Amino acid sequence: MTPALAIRDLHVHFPGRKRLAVRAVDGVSFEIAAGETLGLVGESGCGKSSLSNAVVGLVAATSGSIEIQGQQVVGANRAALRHMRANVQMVFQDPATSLNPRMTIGAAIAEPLLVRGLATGAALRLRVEALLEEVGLRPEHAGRMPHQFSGGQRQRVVIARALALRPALLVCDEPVSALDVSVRAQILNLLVDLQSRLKMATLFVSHDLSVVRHVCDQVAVMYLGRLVERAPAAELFATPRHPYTRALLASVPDPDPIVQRAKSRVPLSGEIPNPANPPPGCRFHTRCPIAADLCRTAEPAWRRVGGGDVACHFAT
Amino acid sequence: MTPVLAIENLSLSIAGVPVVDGINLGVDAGEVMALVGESGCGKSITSAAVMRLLPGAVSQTAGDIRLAGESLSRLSERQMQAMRGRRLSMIFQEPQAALDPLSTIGTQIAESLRQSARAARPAVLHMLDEVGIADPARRIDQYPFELSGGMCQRVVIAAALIARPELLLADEPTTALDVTIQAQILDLLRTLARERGTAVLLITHDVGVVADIADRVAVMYAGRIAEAGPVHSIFAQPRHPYTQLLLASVPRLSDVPKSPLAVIPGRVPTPLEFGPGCRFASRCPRADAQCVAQTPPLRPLGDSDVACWHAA
Amino acid sequence: MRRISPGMMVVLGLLALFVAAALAAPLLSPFDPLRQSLLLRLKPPGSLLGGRTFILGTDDLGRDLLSRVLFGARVSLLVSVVAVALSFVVGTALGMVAGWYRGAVAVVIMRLVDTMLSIPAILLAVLTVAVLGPGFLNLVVVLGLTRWPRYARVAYGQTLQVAVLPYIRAAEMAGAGSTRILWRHILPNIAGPLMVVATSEFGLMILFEAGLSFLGLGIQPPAPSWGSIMAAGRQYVERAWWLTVFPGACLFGVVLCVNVTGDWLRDRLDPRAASR
Amino acid sequence: MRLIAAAIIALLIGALPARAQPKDTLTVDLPGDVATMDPQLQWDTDSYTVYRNIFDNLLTRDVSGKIVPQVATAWRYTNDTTIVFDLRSDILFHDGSRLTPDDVVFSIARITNPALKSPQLSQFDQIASAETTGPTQVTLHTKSPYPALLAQLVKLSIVPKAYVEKVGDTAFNQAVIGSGPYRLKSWQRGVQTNLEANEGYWRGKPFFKAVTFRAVPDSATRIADLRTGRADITRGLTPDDAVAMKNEKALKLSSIATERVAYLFVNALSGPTKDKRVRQAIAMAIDRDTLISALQQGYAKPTNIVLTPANFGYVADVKGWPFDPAKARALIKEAGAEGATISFITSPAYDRRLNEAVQQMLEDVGLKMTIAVMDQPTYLRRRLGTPEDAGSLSQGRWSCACQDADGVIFPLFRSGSVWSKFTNPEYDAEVDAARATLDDARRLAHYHRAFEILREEVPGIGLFQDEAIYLMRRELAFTPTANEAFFVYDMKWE
Amino acid sequence: MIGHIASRLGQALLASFGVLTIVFFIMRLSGDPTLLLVPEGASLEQINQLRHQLGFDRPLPIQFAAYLGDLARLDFGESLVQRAPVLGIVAERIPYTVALASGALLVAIGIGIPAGIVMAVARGTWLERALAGFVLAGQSLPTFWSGILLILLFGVTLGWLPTSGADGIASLIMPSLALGAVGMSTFARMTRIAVLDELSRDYVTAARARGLSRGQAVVGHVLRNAAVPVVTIAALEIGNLLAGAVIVETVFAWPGIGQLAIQSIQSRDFLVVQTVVLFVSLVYVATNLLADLLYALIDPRIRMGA
Repeated sequence: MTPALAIRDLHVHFPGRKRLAVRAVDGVSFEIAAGETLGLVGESGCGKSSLSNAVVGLVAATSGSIEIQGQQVVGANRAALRHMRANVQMVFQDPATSLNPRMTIGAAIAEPLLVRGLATGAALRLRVEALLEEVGLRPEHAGRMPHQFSGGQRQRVVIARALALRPALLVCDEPVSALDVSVRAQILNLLVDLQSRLKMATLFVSHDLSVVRHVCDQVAVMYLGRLVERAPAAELFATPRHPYTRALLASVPDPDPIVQRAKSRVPLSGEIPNPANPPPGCRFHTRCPIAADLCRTAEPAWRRVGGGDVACHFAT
Repeated sequence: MTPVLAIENLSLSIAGVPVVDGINLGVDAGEVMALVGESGCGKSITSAAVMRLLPGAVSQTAGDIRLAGESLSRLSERQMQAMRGRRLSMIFQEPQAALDPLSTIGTQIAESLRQSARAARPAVLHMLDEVGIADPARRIDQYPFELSGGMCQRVVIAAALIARPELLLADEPTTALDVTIQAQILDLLRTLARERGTAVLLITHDVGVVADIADRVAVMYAGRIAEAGPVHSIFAQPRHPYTQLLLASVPRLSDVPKSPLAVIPGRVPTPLEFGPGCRFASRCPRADAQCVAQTPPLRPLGDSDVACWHAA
Repeated sequence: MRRISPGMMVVLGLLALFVAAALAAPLLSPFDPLRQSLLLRLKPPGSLLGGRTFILGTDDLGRDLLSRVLFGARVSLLVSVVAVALSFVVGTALGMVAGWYRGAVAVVIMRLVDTMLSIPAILLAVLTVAVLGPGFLNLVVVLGLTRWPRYARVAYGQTLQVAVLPYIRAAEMAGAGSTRILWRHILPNIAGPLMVVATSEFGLMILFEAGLSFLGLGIQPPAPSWGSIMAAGRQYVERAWWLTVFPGACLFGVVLCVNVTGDWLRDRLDPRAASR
Repeated sequence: MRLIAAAIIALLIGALPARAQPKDTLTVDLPGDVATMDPQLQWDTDSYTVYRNIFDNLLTRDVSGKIVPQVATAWRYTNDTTIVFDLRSDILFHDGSRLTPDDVVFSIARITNPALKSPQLSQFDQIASAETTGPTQVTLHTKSPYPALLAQLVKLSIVPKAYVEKVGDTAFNQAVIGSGPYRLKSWQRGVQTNLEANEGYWRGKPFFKAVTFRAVPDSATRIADLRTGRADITRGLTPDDAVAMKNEKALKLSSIATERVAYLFVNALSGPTKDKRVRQAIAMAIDRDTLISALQQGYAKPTNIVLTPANFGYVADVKGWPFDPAKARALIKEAGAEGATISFITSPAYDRRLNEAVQQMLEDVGLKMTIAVMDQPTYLRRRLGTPEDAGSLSQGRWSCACQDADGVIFPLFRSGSVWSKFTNPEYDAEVDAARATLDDARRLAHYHRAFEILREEVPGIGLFQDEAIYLMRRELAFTPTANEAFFVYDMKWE
Repeated sequence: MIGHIASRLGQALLASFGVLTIVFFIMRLSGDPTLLLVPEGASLEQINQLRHQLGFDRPLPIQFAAYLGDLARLDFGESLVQRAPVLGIVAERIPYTVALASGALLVAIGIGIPAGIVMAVARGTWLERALAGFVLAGQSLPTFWSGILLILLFGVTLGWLPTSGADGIASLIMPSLALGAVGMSTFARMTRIAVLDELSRDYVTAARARGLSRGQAVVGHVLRNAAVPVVTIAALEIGNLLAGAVIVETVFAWPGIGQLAIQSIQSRDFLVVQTVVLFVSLVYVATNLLADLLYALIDPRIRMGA
């Protein structure tokens, strides 16, 4: 069975200062099986947004391959891309800017169906109403403007719009990080519910490990344009193997003061290096608590450890 | 002992609409007090009221704010200016935005000292070192855009603490930062507050942050304090239904994956929708007629104070 | 929704009054604005002559000034409205296209904008009137042709800003074509700052027409516009002050009101739309 | 860049005004700057006003308009195409060299040489040749008998041959040398021209030691200059300006009927005015008296024909069409032209108020008139273009600066002329005949018949003889002339 | 930075070329000056002869090519009307134009910017409204009228200032006021917006939280940040000034290039118009480049190429 998403040796570079390309994504490969949710985790600037934008075709990949249900995105022409986009849809981070403020939410949800000629008139209206109900909104909301909704409700609208075409792959780029705590729970519940009902493959990009753990089957950790670890969620959170993964996990404050204060902190010093000029060897060595001389010169190979893969000389 | 900061019965309104309604709060020296709540609950405007930097449309309609016993509400603007930066100071959510992009960081840190950048230079260098900025001698003459977000927040903290204020207001200081950087900044804040005996009022929506560094916490909902008390008590035994639901709605690493999270139905009422009773009543699973009709007072219960008719 | 301040109500009310007066000019005018009485030239306001009262006096051909000012409002406002609409449409379309497609298209369009901006507008207008000939339509075309670059600049900048917003990406992903995106998604969202430009251009257009009238190339006689009444009355500033003061006051009032409205709209719609 | 900076500094601190001093300097405000100092190039009024004070001409006119000697002392025709001039021998150019017959011959040859591209060429191109025929004598040959020759020669300035040949045309234009009462001292383009007296002038030392001509385009500003003593005399004012200045104590007005005729051009070849009855009706619709009394405030004299009494060829006894709106209306009805649209083309150079007044008068007799104002070159292009493009009506102010009917009605109405939108073989024969003889009595007879044809056919309607209005300081003595000459030499303080 | 300036310069020259092309063809379409040059009685043959001598009977592309050829050799040609080198004619006017534009800018900036700052800082007060009325007045009166009122008041009635002409600084005052008034309101409005925009930013609150007064925050931080949009406006405003100068120069008999341009258009003195327009467009280019350099001076992010 073809995976919903297959990425091989993907590079996304941007022109940077002084002729140095910013290597936002620098040789990433992974797959998402149909119906599976993969969490892509990393700090800002690690390239996770560039990667998700490349997947949906909003930025052009420099090299490598992205296949959505077996169809190549890289190098596809305008028409092919338009066709392909029916198969992949996106939920954005900020619900405030994800909806055209001058368009009713009904029109926003109807747009994918309308411009592709999939439904018109009464059928379209019924379809929009069904989608609204699907995400927990009332059909009569269709005529309202985005500013009449709260952030959580808007994110529901955005999800309904993304679902309109019943895509094989849903890309969620930090879908809850702009939301308040209680609203975040609602949206997470909705996403989990939709996953189980619609069996969509999902690429779930987030910096928030507890959220990723909550909704994802697989997790990939990204650092400075590269994957450092990929494993089934349960395994990754139980036995993180890469020192960066461990540091990330340790940095997430647990909403329980007793647990949180009992935690041994892995001191992760310093900042993320410039992606236009990444350090040689293991890219993490400048901040790694266990870095050795080897790490400064040799790039660690991608190898299987336990149920997952990891790129660290010392991971066991 | 007089608390460093005492907010007494503070009420604020925007164009006549009450947004903060009679809140009381105290922060002691060396203590981190977290004011937690969702957006629009009035927490940020409360900190602006403490600084007396309220936007034009907001006015303080009642109450008093005392710094070490001294009423700030009665000070003239000039006297208040003399206080800001020296006796109370503030750090912000977006560190890059909180720094003037066209001035060097050294100049901006020195402003709190009311000294010229040249005279203040040794002190600024020392402070930069203290907030953990490597190579302060080079950094001091750099501009904010040359620094990462985490470093900018360190600079903002340096500017806030250089004059050794008694009170530090931290308005969502780590929201814009990555988790690894957030951990660093929270550690730094806690260390500096302890060492210097600074009282910290931490405004945040992130219960994880509260759990990490706060000593005491006040949970705010729709302009009122729902519950306040020591962090351990509140997290261990939240008594207000809002606090309970809020804590339960946060996904934890220890949860069962994909299990439904607790959800607060409905949405936060806007100030125009405030009724006479408990403002959480419309969303509260335990609400009854009394809750709708009468405002529950904040009353002591165990270690905490709770504003709920049904809390026990 | 913020409420409208009382001061602003006065301004908007005044503006409505001007528009109403212009629309109702045939009803309000005591006399035919074109009817001359060479023997009643330059009579001061309030003159009662031959059983007729000239409330604002008469002009240098003995026409009733009040009627001319009322009908002049029609011409002046219409010239401005149409000229603003035309330059708005042309400039916005080009600016949006440049901002959306970027690359070579943007270079060509924005260089053209620079080109147009670096030719003094009044010289271009005089030349174009010479080529096209005079007349209301041509005047409006001239104003539209010379003023569109201002809208293009703003539309370009705004489009660049809006084009990267998630809802535009969402529209792309929905499969919407460029035309639909520009028309349904970008235009409604950049209209605010463009309206602000339009309001400040509106006043300038009235003045521009006045300037062309001064050079003798504005609205064709005998039709009155405020600018042409003033240009003609300028020769009599001392002898017949009313010829310039009344239309001048109207012009001042309208331009002031429109500008105040523009500033108000700007504060209301888009505090960041600082630069043109 | 440094030059510009230096110039700005000089502008700001130097060049301080020579304000209201004992006044041996006369300051004149003109509407425009001198276009060319070279008298053989541009001859627009402002340029002519300035350089005419620097140069002597072969002939000139006295205050009454009679052609009198200047460089030439006497002249005689030896046959119909040959004329001999005797010249003065005591005239020196400003550089001290003597004005000789060679300079006169050179001046004629120069202005008639197409290579100079002189705009004045067509006024002199009837001259076939000129030669020196004695130490103080020059002989001119014309291509055919040319009655207007002397009138044209009034405009011929004599330039110094040796100097022009030495420095070339371009340099001469920048630094002209003449033999006139004033010499060019400095010329700040666009600002002002400063002349100083030629103390050795052959007619005697000029009264004013210096003259400054300033370029002030706006008449309101010129008036303000006069009122504040910044200028001593100005021209180019409207009758309304004049009326407003009547009570200024320090100033006085002076006006004179000029050879400039205000007329309406009527297109006889195209549009509604192709019908003679419509043309006649228009002539009857115009209320000349009101135009003169109300618009011109009396600063004009009525004329029935397209010519002023200041011109040779004026015939007083050709009666015009009377003002008769009822008859005009009837005639228009008869022609079936009620409500026909008369297109009136004009430019900002012509009095707007007159246009609008005419519009009213035509509408009063049942016609519709639209006015199209275009800039002067566009107006000329249409007016001189095809009859279809020339509009039905337009206002004109015609002066040939020759005070002869030949310079007015020949170009205006003779078939084939660019201005004419009228064909009438009888009329053509009359004006051709008037041009081919030197006999004044015969010429007058031809013109009489020509004007009778024009009266009947109405290809143009004479409105009034325009007056030139001057505003000056009360103590300035100045007598204006019909040809709008501006001789500073003839002015003085009283 | 240097690369950026070079590319801007290249684009700007392209724009100047565009200006030349547009003006050349519009001017030619509007008719040639032959009819203005001949005396009133000239015949058709005489007119055509002069037109031929002047070269206006050649096809437009050939005339344009010839013009560009001359221009490439820095030969600006000779004025048809003044019979003098065009470059000299235009150059003589430039000092006056520069003086007038500087005076007007001084008025516009000297009054406009402080007014704008005060309006922003005093937002919502009577002071703002009063200033707004004053400032907008500058943009609401036709200059041909306000100019003559100025002359009558200061020149004729009070006798303080010369009524016309260009001698000395005194004669620069009124034209500068009349011309600067329009720019002044633009500056004031833009400064107000820019300052308001900056005042709403976090760093202002942060500076005040450090104990700076509102005034100190404005002077110490806001103004520099607000300067960037204001500099942009200033650069654009230079072009507007030169355009507005046409009428002001006519009213005050100020011998700048605005008056020269309009007179040359009216006399179809093609080469003069083209040279003036070229000059104006080069000034526009230069001021915009200057603005670019100023940005770098103001903003370290641009200076350091971030």
